[in-house]
Amino acid sequence: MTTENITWLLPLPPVLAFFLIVLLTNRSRWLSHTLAIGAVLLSFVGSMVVFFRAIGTEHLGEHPITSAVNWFPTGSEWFRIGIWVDPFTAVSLFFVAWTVLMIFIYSVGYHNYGQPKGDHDVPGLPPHGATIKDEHGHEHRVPSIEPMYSRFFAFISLFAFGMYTLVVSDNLLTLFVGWEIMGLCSYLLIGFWYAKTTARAAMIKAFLTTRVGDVFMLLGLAYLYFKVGSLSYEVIFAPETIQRLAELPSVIVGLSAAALIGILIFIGTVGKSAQFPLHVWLPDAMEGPTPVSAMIHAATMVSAGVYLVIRFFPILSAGMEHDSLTPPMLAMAVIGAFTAIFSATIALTQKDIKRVLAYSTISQLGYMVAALGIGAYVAAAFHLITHAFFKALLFLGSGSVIHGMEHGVMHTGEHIDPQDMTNMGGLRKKMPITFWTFLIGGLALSGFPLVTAGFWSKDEILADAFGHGHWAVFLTLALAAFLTAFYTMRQISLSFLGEPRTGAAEHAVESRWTMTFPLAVLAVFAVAAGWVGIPEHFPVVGGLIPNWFHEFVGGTLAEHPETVAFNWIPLLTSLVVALGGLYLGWLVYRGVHAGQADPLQRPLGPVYTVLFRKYYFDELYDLLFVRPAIWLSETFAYLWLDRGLIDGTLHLVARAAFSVGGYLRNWIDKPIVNGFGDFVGESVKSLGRTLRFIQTGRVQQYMVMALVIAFGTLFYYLFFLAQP
Amino acid sequence: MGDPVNAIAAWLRNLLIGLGLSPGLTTVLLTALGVLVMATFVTVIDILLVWVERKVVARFQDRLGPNRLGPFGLIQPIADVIKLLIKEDITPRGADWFVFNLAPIMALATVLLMWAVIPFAPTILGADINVAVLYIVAVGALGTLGIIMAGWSSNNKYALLGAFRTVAQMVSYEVPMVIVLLVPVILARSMGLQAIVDSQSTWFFFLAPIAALIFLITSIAELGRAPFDINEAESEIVAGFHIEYTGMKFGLFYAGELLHALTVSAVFSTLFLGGWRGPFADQVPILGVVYLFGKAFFIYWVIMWIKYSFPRLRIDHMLGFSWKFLTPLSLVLVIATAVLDKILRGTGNAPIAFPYVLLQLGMNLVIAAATVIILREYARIERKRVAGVRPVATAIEPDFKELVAQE
Amino acid sequence: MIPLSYFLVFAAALFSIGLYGVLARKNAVAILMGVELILNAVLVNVLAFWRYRTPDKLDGQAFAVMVFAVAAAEVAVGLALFISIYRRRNTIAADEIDLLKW
Amino acid sequence: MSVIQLIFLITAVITLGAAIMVVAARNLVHAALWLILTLFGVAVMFGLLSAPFFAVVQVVIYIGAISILMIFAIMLTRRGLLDSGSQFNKGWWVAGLLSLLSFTALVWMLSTWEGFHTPLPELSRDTDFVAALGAQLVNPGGYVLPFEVASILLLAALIGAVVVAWEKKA
Repeated sequence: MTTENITWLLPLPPVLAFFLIVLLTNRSRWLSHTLAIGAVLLSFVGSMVVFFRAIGTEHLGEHPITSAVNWFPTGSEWFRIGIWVDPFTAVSLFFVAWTVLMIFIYSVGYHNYGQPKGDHDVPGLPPHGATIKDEHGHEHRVPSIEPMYSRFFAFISLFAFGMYTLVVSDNLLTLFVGWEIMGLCSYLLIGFWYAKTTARAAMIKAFLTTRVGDVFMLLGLAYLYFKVGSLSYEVIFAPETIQRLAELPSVIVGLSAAALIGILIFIGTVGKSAQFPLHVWLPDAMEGPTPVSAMIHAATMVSAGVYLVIRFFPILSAGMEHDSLTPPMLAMAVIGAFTAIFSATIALTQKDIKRVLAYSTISQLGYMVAALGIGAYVAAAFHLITHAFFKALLFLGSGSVIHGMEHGVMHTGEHIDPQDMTNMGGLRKKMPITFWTFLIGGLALSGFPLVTAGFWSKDEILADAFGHGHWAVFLTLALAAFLTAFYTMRQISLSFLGEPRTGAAEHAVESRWTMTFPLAVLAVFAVAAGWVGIPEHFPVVGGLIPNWFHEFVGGTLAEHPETVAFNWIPLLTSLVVALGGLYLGWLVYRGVHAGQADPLQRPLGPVYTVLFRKYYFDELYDLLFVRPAIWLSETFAYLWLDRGLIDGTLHLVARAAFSVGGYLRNWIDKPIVNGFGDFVGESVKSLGRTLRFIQTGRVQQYMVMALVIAFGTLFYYLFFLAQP
Repeated sequence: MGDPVNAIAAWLRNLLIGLGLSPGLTTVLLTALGVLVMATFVTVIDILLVWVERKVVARFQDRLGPNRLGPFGLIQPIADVIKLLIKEDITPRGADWFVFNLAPIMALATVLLMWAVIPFAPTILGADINVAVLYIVAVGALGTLGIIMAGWSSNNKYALLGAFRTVAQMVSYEVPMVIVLLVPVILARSMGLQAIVDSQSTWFFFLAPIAALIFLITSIAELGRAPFDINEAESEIVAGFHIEYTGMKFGLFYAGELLHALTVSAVFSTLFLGGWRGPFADQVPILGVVYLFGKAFFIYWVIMWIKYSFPRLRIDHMLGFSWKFLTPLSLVLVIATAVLDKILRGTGNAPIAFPYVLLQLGMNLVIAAATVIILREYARIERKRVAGVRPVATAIEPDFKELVAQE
Repeated sequence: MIPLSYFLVFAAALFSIGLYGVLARKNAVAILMGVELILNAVLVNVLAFWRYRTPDKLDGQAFAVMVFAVAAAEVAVGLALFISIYRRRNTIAADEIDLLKW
Repeated sequence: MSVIQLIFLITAVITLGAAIMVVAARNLVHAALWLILTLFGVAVMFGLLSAPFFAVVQVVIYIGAISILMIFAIMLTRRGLLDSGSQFNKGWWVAGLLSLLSFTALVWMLSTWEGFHTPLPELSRDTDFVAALGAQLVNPGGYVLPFEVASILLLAALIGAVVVAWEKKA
């Protein structure tokens, strides 16, 4: 099978699985998850084939593997959709395939497959656990299976479909389709436990917030289509097109068309990958099941935002001379850097293990955006991939931790939040595999030098920022990296190190292989994924492995980005921030014991509260948007406009019409129309009375009449009309 | 000298033309002669059939059968004929004389008409019309007509009932029969019997066993033989439509029935068992006649077997069987055959290859299996319905204590 | 060697006879028979015209097929009607079935 | 007076005579039998018109189905058969006039038509009309639409007949 065909088929299996599960197999759990996993396994194999063939291809960047078909006619020519595999697509396929597969496998364990049905589980709520008797007659509380098991697999299958579509599509429209499908799925999955009010709120919040971005993105696409007349990559990324766009002035003074499009598209990314100020939905999205968090916040959806901007880099950077940033890049640099530091600070104080990760995700995405903003194309892509791996790992790890905690909670029966890190501690003995994998992930996240993947990618970003002399970005990111290391260590030491702070933590147990196996696999990548991108000039290890990633992915761009000259300062910086942050975190949080407040609370004082309340952003938005919206709809629109204005007018019109109708009826309808109608009726009746005798009810006489008339007309015609 | 019939025909033609007759007239004369010979031949066979019938039923019923007159009682049928001839010929009062006497003639004549299109050998056949299959159906319909005329004209309520039953039965059994006749037509790409025989390099029985079976069943129903002989059910309506007939008129009905059976067998063998096909039939056409009658007699024997093995059906069951079972099945069969044939052979008249045979056969087997499964379900439901609780009359137990107390 | 006229006259005669039957008979079934005669006349005409005027086209034959179908349908429904009428009114004399008169 | 003409004339005479008997016979069953004879004659006509397919179909449908159904109906409605009294209604003479009129009119009009004496054209022997007709009937460019309509009509007639003649179990 040719690479094109395989690529065409990549998104297919998940969506098939989705329909099959929804329509047919939703009764049987086993069938459902087998279907889903089988489907993604197919896609996985296909992606790997595509990936390795892509690696094998020479000059893939200049001549990507493409194939397209006519979709629908637009005026004179056709709108073509198709597939597009260039180096960046290839690597994206790589990480998407791996993470998605792992998450699918993980989900089986996470939703307690093989456990008994819960005592009082209802669809729409997380399983409460079941009571079983062992042979000694002791009653045990054990986790119970998810009531809406099949539904979950259907949704994530659809999600995978969306991601694959987005990655392989060769034009922005299908990309947007996949994008929106993922939006829908995230909506459905965040609100998977729809009976929880928080979940409902979160799902709506996520949907609306991303919608804001999507609208702007759609505007950007429309504008692009209006300017270029096509949405497929080979047209819009052709150098001449970009040149034209860069010179073409746009509706906004001082912005080139390229710049305007870039900014609009970038707003889409802001919404999708939760950049400031549209970041608020992501932390709340933690209401969903943990595999979903991993899916949305590591592997796929948020990455899709970054994927989009990376994909769009040629247009974003259109008309960029050396080191002078175009407006969209500037915006990205600023917003990215700010988001990085901003959410890193919030992450410092969160107690919920998943929220911390969520904020760290936001800050890492900020990293990538900022990196792209300063033109570090390869670095951004690199960090996107490494981050996908270790963040998926971290989320799944946290899910495993929560699982263990829930186990403990069920065992002890105390009423505590199993996600709160202050209730954990000492889990490293209870759940060793989770601990080690989580540790690897954490170190990768905080960029532990040399071994972990995160180090290389981050270091590359910092090096680029430094090398191109964007000091502000460099410093911000460095600080963010420091904070990252700090809160990561905080998280690890709070949840794993030290002594158990609650009975639940005492009785936590290691999760089953379906959950730990993906952890292990992802851990491998969290370390190894970095080695493909080690700069040549790096001391000691540099050049041991060729900087394959830079060569390969860099080939995507038209002009090959040059690797920045090696410099000691960024390296030292990243070393210092990583190690320092980790050490500090360990120092501060090693000895936290039960019931003790967060050690940072006292030194930071009010700032801590501000951070803990996430800079009051939710409240702010509530004040700015939600309340006014409600007021607008309920008071203004409903009471004033509807009730007062429209209804009033209508009633007025109605009364007027009523009276007019009365007049018409009395003076025109009754005398004239009715009179005429009665006259007609009467006359017809009398006519009928006179003609009635013809109707004898004898069929044959009727026929005789008919024949007589027929013959009469015939003869008349023949003898009088037809005579020449 | 493998083809005496045509040889004689050619000789006669030359003779007559030599006598100075016009070729057209000669053709007419020869045709008439052929018809005469044909009819006589078949009728003679018919007389033989009487003996066969009686012998075989005797064997089935573990008797000897006619064995006095001649070797194995071979002369017995002649005696029967003579007996019938010397019986008094009655036309009951109030009967419609003309119709009453026309009916038996129709009954036998229609059967004879069928033989006109049956090919005896590659070179020997009456008329090779390209709609022979339809022709057979048509003539069968005429046979129905004869029975109705008999039943109606003899002014006897049993006869009329028999006629009614016949109408219902024949009209309803003609439907699946005609439908199923399409199967060989589709396979042979022609409605001419000669063409059908020619294209049977493999007997159609192996391509369409279900069709063959349905055709057999329906034609037995057309015959009005057991188990479908409710039109002359002795136990219900004495003798049905020929209750009033005596002597040779009855004899004609009887002969007609027997000959009809043989005719149907011949048609069956022509349609499904390759007709005159057999070793050397192409070189020595006269062999073809032998083969055809061999097959025909085998089928005739099968029909007798069925007749003497099965009890009579109730009429509603019978009609239900035709309308609710045979008709849908035959429709499915025809559609499936046509589709498969179209897929495998296209529209052209491609020769029948071995894989094609296998596929058709497999299709038939699949349909058969499906039918059996459905029937089983139906039977289960029916059994449940029949075996359901029935109201039972109950009497109040007398109170013995009170009885004792009254003592 | 017959010209077309033979068939046409024959068909006309058949038609007229059928017409008489339709118009004059009392019994509804008999009327139906008349209709059958008329239809047969039509068939003869159609096929005769096909044979004599356009023997290379099949329109005539297709037409005949349609006529057959229509005739069959008509008889089925008609007889059913007569039988049910007979059940209700115990007559099938056409001039006694006149409920629809004034 | 060739053989074929002879055959035609004999058939025509028999057929028309039978037809007259159909409309004249007082006993309906006889009428039905005469009808069958008529139909048979028409079938022979079809044969003469070198349309054997229609000849056979005529026998199958008209004789095999229609007339038998008629006999059936006649027998079912025997009591109302009115063996006594006239079989003709009061307007029979009008009917006679009309039919005579129609006959004369038809013949006269046809005779004024120039194609009245069209001689018999030769048929191309090799064409199998049955196969061609079958192909035409299911050919989308041909008569598939009327064919389908006819089949739907037949289905409707089937159902309608069942519904109409259904005997309500009290």
